[in-house]
Amino acid sequence: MEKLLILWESTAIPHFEIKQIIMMLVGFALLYLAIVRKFEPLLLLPIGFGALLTNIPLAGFSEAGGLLHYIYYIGVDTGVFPLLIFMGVGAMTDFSALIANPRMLLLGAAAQFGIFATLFGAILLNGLSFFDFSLQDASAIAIIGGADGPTAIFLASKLAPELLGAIAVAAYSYMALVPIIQPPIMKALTTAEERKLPMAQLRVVSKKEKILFPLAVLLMTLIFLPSATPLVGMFCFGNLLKECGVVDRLSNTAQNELINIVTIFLGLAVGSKLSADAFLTAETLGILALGAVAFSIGTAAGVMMAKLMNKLSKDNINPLIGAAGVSAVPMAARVVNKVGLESNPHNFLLMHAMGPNVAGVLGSAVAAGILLALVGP
Amino acid sequence: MEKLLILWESTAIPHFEIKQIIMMLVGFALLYLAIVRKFEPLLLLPIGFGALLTNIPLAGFSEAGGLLHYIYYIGVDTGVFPLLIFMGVGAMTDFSALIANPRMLLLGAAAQFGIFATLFGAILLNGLSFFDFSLQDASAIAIIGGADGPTAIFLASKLAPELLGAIAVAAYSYMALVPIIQPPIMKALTTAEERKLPMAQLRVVSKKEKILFPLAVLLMTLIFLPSATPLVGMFCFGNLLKECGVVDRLSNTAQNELINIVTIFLGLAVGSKLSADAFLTAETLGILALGAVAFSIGTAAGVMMAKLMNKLSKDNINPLIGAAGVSAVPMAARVVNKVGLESNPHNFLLMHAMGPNVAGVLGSAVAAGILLALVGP
Amino acid sequence: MEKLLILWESTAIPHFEIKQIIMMLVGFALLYLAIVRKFEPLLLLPIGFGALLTNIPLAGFSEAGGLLHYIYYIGVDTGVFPLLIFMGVGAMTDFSALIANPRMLLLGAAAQFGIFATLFGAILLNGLSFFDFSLQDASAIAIIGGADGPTAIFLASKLAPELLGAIAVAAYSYMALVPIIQPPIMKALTTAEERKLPMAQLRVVSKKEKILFPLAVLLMTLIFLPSATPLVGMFCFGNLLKECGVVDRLSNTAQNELINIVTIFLGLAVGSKLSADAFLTAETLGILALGAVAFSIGTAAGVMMAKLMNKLSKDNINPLIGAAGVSAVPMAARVVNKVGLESNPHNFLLMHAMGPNVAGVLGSAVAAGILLALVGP
Amino acid sequence: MAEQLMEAGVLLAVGMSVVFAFLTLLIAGIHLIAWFERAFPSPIETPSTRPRQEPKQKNDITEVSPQIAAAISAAVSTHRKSTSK
Amino acid sequence: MAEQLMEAGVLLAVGMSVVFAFLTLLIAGIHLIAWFERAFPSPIETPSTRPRQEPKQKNDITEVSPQIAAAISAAVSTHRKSTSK
Amino acid sequence: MAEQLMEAGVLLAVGMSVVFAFLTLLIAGIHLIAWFERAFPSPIETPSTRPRQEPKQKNDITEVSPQIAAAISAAVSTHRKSTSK
Ligand code: NA
Ligand code: NA
Ligand code: NA
Repeated sequence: MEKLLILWESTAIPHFEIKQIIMMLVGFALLYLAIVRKFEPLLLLPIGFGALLTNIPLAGFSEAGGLLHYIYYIGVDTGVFPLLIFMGVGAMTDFSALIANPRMLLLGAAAQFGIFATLFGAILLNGLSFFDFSLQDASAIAIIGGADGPTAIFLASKLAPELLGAIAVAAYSYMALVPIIQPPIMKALTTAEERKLPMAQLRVVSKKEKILFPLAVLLMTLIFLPSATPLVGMFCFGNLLKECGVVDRLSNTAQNELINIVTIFLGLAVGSKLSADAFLTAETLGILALGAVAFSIGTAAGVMMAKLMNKLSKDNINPLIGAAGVSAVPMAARVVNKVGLESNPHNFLLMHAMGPNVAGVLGSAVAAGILLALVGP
Repeated sequence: MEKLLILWESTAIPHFEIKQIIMMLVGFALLYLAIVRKFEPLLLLPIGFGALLTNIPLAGFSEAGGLLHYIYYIGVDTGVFPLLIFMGVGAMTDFSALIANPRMLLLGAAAQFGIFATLFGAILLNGLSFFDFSLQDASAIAIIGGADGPTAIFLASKLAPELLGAIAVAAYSYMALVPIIQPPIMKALTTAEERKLPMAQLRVVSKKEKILFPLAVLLMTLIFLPSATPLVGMFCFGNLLKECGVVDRLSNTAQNELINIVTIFLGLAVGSKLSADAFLTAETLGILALGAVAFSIGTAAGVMMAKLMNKLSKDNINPLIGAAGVSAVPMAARVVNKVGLESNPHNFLLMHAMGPNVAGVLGSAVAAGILLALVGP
Repeated sequence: MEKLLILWESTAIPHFEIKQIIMMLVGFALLYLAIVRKFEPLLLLPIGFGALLTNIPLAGFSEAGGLLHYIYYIGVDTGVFPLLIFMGVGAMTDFSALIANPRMLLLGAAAQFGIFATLFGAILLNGLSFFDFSLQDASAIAIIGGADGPTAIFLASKLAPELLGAIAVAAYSYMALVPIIQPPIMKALTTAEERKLPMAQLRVVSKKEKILFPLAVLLMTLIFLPSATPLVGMFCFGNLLKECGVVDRLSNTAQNELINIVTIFLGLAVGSKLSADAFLTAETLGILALGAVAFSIGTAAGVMMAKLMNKLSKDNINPLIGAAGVSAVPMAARVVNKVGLESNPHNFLLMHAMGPNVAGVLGSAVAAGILLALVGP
Repeated sequence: MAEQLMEAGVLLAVGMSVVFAFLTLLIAGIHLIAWFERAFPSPIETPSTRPRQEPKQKNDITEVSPQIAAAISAAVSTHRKSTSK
Repeated sequence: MAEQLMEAGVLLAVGMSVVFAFLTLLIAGIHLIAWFERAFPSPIETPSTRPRQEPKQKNDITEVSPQIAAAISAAVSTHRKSTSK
Repeated sequence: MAEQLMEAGVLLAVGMSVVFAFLTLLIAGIHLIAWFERAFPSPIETPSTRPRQEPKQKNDITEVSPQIAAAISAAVSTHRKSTSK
């Protein structure tokens, strides 16, 4: 009998609290979004599963000695996993469209307005009595507007580790929601005429230019913004592996097995941060709200910048492509293409939108570097 | 001359002890079994090689600063490697046969009798003066009856790390010996008529059921047996990666590169535990004997349970498939098929035996969880 | 304004020193060699990139908490990465040519003369006032003559970690320069007649011999030279994975994904040791000079040994194949083939040169073991 | 030892009970899933209708690799020559 | 809070300025690269001329895998039989 | 320095002796293996008789991937049409 009692005591049942049941529902909701709705499944599925594992009394998955504890401690706390993901993403990214039309970098810059504007929003929320975001918290939240998962996780792990789970979930969820969030904003800010604008075909980019590009980006980052070097450096390293043409076996591994292994672990580790105590707070609601704001402002800023550039430039620039400046590669570029085709069925904007799209990745890594330098520890 | 003396002193020759020579023979024997006899080569080859490396005076492979020391400390002591193997095995496992015929779980349950009955045996052996197994030792040994390598290594690393090497070697050896150990027991407990029984074809299982299954198993484990969550949770995670259909690149990595890398390291690390002091003891003989007993009892219990179910059920249940309940996937199921074909050349039992076979994996993970909860640290 | 000042202070510009600019040029030079000249790009590209990352003020890549610091600490300081590379190289190496003609081992032995002779050179350099190599430093430098990257990195990490960066760069650079360094030496030491000598066709080697070979090498190393076991052991383990034929999935992973992942990390970590303070010293010039000497002496010793063997043997032995004894697999063997074809367009020496070539790998691992035993910590 | 035997006996009883209870509950769970499936059916999918997942995820999508396409066109053109005679 | 708002405003101004400055500088950098490319041209390489890199590096090089070759020869020989009737 | 040079000389002598001794012993080892092979011969296996190991272990075994099969059947059917005219 005593043994049965020990066993009963060791089941989760007598230890359950309502908060943990809610968190399990959150975990199942993330799995639903990942599997059925196909929302960024590569990350949200492991995150959701990690959330299930971590919220059970006594399982001890995230306590000292538990698997997720080790993984978090080794890979996320150190920043290693997001950097390796960034390396792999770099090895998958083709900068041709940006090199052919470098002005697109301005769109990637403008879209970061969503990040910095959201800092305001976070501070304003502090006016409500149940919020108390520090400037570090606000910065980690605002980076959601960068629409870049690894950048958000990296910055949050440095500035606000206790908010990491909610920030990562918000970032990936909004990236998945790009096809829903962006089109209304894009249409509200552009005329039907503007959306029909065709753009000049892009020139062919030589292999040498593609090799020199990541080196130029690295060099500038090293000199002008060293605090952005971890992110930008690993991204450029991955891209150089891809473009140099002499280390294909390393490039293939970086963009396949290595990124897959790290993705599995990163997702589980982030999920392990979705504990009831950390997630079921007013802060999480604030993070979700601010993330949506950051995304929308970023989209709007990108479109407005593109409109301005269209005015000032002799070449046509379809303002829709400004929306791709938030990054969320390649989803945002596809959305631009789709909205463009609705206005002009012969106007394929996909390649033109890839320029601002990859510029947005650089832009938000740069923004993260600035925030690290100015409010970092 | 002095240098030559240093060098001579630094050869293994003046330091050899007879025990270490015996252990090297053990290492070569494991390599022989793996390469020539093809006994579970994926594990036994690295284990045998690790045994060779670890038993040499002065090489220091398993001492602080040596490669195998690091690997053991990082991957086995923490339980990380067996859990990652379990994730990969989950991503390779197809539960269709079990979902189509869920009663097969009872066979997977019955076969765990081998585990718990062996606890008795280990305590009885203590009657002999040269054995002194604690209840924790006994539990770690008994899990050999679960016929599941990662489960045995995981439990042994928690309950009896000093017996880990012998337990792992015994577990994998007996799993390889399934085609020799099981058939006599199966034939002794069944009539020729019973062995000829055909079984009804299995229904088709939908994708949705296959996705919901690992989630249901996880949920039940979380609620009722949290101590089994590490094993069952990672297994279900791997299976969900496979079945959900939206993260194929993660699933492929889990069941290929990741499990291969971990297998290499796990094997070497386990082999490094085969040091003369730990292996050349009466305990090892006891472990080998108890392992064989556990295996045989498990097989018998599975067959008897299947006979009982055949009596009580209106559908035919060929008692042979009960033997597959010990797990040892997919070897045990193949043995069932082979023994079945000997009695009835038109009776293919393979798919029917896969149900109890995968049920046995769950069953022994559950048994490991119970042992962890009741006698764990 | 204050924020702008912080940001200006956080750029690299006010912190740059001339030494760091030189080191960045060194980094770019390594990238140039890797990408444009295709000098051992798999290692020199990551090393060059690591050198760029590590030499920037404030980026902190190689300081405590930085990515490269972690990687170095985990993988190089422990010796794990070079050993895993060696395992992968073992899994890619075919010893058939050596097993068919075992006398080739003498060429692999002779070429190690370059290593031990260079010890003298390093000590002699101490006569110049700005050098002060300890015997440990000298040994770590001399191993460059072994023409084997992982061996050089492993030994340097044990004997002279502060010289690791320069030693690794020198080793890989000279391996890439084999087609330039070796031919003049080979031609100077041989007559045109000798270079035309055809060699008897190699016998077919059975699978059993190929399996027993790594085991024999391991056994001898364990008994006679335990200090060489880490290197030789992992090499033989990889080779056994390949040849045994029962664990192809492990062998494939060892020679593909695992070695690729480790190569990326090892290169970056080695590059992180190319800091200005460690690299811009007279020692580096000494290392480069001694490395070239070691290489040349090794080549010459191999050729002279082959000439001697040709004299003493009843079979023809083309002295050119002695040059392949330095290792640098498979480049050195290809150079032998090319130089041979110049003298006799019908004389394909490639397979014959593979014997001394793989013998050279064993030879330098053995030499590293001897140095570890005699001057090691 | 008697005490340890006693304890082993209790472990045997409790352990087997819990294993059976747990897996029996799981049987109920599977039946529940099957019921759910019948109540809200999804299109039946047999292994053969679902395309085999490629072991290697390609990051650049090409339906058939150029290597294979080249091999096929070479084979077919060789064949064409041999049949056109 | 006013102080924090002030600080957020400064961050907004400084951050956007630096982002724009940095990326504008990068535009210049790309133009420099393009100028360099025009000054020292390399042969233009379109995606189609560069052979697709294989997702898997093979350590033993075989042009077409034996499996594929076998499949093709089988297919063609089947076809040959069917057309030769 | 003289002392260090002395030591280097000893290292040279000892090192080269041991390298030669070790590798000479290994020559004997290989001859022993070859003798063992001749005494207990195994069927000779040339590289061409042993099927090339696939670079990627497939967990579900299919002889020819559906993609390739589809490509081939498409190619052959196209060809059939073109030759049947
Ligand atoms: Na962005
Ligand atoms: Na089992
Ligand atoms: Na060598």
